[in-house]
Amino acid sequence: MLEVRALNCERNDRLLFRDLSFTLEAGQVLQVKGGNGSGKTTLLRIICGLNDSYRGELFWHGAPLGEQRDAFYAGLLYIGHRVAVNRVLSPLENLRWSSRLHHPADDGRIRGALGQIGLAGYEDSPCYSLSAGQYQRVSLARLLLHGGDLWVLDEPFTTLDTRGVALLENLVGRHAESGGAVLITTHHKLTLPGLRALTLGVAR
Amino acid sequence: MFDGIQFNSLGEFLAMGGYAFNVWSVYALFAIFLVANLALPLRKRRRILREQRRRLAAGAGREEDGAADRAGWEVSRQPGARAAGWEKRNDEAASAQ
Amino acid sequence: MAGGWQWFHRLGSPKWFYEKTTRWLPWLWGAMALFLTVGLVWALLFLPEDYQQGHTSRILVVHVAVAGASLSFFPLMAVAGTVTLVWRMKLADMVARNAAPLGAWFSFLTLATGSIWGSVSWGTWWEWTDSRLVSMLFQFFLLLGVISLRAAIENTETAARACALLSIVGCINVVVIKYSVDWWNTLHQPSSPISMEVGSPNGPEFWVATVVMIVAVYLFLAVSLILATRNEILQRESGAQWVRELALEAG
Amino acid sequence: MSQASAAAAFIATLRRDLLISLKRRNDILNPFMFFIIVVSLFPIGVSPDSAMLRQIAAGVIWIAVLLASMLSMDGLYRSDYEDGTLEQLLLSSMPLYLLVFAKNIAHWLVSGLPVILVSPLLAYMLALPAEGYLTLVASLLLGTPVVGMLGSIAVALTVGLGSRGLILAVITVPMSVPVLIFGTLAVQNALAGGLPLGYLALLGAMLALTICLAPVATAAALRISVN
Repeated sequence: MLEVRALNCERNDRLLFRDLSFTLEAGQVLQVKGGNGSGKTTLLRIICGLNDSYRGELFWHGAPLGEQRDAFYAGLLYIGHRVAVNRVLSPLENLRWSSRLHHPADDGRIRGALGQIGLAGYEDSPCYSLSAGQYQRVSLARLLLHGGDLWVLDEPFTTLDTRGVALLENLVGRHAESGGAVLITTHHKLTLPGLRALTLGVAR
Repeated sequence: MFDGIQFNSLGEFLAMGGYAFNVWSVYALFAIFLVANLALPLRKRRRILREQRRRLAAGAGREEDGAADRAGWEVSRQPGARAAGWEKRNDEAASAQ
Repeated sequence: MAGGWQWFHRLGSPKWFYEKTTRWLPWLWGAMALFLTVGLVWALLFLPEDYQQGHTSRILVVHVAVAGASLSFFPLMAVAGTVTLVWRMKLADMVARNAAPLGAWFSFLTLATGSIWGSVSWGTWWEWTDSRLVSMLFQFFLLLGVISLRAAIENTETAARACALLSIVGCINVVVIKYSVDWWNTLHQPSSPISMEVGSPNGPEFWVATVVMIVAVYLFLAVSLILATRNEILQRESGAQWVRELALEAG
Repeated sequence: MSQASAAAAFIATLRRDLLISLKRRNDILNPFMFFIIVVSLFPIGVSPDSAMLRQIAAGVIWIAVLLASMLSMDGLYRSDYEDGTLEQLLLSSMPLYLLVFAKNIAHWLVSGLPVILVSPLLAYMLALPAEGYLTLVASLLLGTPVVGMLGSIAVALTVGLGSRGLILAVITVPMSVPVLIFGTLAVQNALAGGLPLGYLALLGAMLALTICLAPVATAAALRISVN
């Protein structure tokens, strides 16, 4: 599905990774590991096209990614560590908007997804009144709503409680099983079938 | 060729027909402008090269070390992952709602 | 990513530029010195007294030359900006980065000399009804905007692209400002008793002197910009082997 | 699952931004109050003489509009940048041009339109003759979106900066000069008894040009800033 070939990235004159190559096929989960500053987030942002100070090639379904941005974005679901949830809007209003950018969903489905993610009863309260974990869960509801073949998740576990962690791990597992692919950065120990790990910042 | 000169004396030249201040201030500004924008880059160049030499003398090649050696990476398969690990958690999460 | 353009990148590599300009610079210096000397001597000594403006026409030789060169900065920065945005050429940004302050100096000098000339011809140091000075003032402001944007962004590459975009927008804007100020000006015809019939001295001698001065100023622009760009190259490429060797040689 | 359409994304973005503005009323109200206060300073600072005020009325209102829009624009993309919404905008398969344009329209509706609606009242207080009202409002209707969209480029360029200071104003104000010129000329022309259609047409042309180009530049600027 996604192939990364000979990726080089420099930040502030420091080489983050050299000749990084890997592939991510349907049904696979790849956990990106590495210490702080090893370039995990940078790698994810490069793949998503949010950062273009790199050398190397990216392929999406076998063809160069740069030539089919729209198709790639239609199949991409990215949750950065800034989770794109507006604080003055309610979870429902946030998801109404973001689903229009991906796969339109009616209010019933959105409420259903919010219930599934553990936010039943909070659909209409402004997001600033939610706890940090609940706030993060709003973004996780997008995983249920927006479809997308490739999930790119940057530190999605940071503020979640154990139940939230289990829920997300479950979502990731199910997505892989149904033919999706997941690229995830976390320090959390994942227990998933066929999990692979990419460790950055290894001494050569 | 000096026939073409428009002034009969140095004093006349400096007086500029009564517009000495205007004419000479423009030419003075122009001269300062030219000299400044040529001299300052040249001075900066000398400073840059001097700093570069000092840096080289202080620690020849030290920048090279440490810059690239943590740019490695490895892909590994995690054997420890249980096959149905996530399914069980699914039930837990659902019952916890 | 853009494999087909690699020759272009090589062409625009800082090292290539540095080596080429090392060869060009003596010639440019020489030409600049020649034209500047001829232009200055001509303008100060040989230019006949204008029948209307007397010796103040000598001011105009400098003013017109500097003003003409000032107008080339936004187009220059817009072209460099396009190259930066499309081809990611570092060299283009190094030129653009140094062009902005130099352009601001040029604009300022244009305003200053224009104002000094105006103090004789118009009887006032600043005249809003002269549309050229007014548009130059706004070009000056826009250049200051580019400079302050550059200063505000820490990341070199982000700053390069942001300033590139602003230069392109600014270039379009300068043209629109120029025409709208001209228009505005025609509607605010002088109502004061000061004669605005300025015109430029029309003698052929004046124009020959001015053309020589224009060439001199453009050569100066080139030399100054090249010197500043070479400094930029030395700073940004300070880790490269050829810069180290150069530093040692120069010492 | 139905496919998302560009039109739906456009409308959803417009609605979202309007909703946010509605919930953060102070962000709209403060620039609006600033506008009124600035205008009311002129009679005190310049002269209360209505003959004098009449001459400067159009210019005063236009300048106050420019200043107020600088103030309201500052937050245009800030919260979106901080909470990661901008990243989602860039990663959408929808044309970024449309999404940016939707945000610009929403911003104009909440910051430009109220100012325009209240401008006749302020024009009256500045003793602008009645012939000028219609032209003033028309020129503001055509000119303020241009100012807003030009400002949007500058905001997008500076959105990631910690210390923005007055950089936004330094960049945007000179760029707004043509709009100021034709806006005030139109009113003066109307006061002189002319039919200022020519100036309004020029403002309209500027608006058309800005609609075509400014969101493209803003989109590019957002990509640069998020990078």
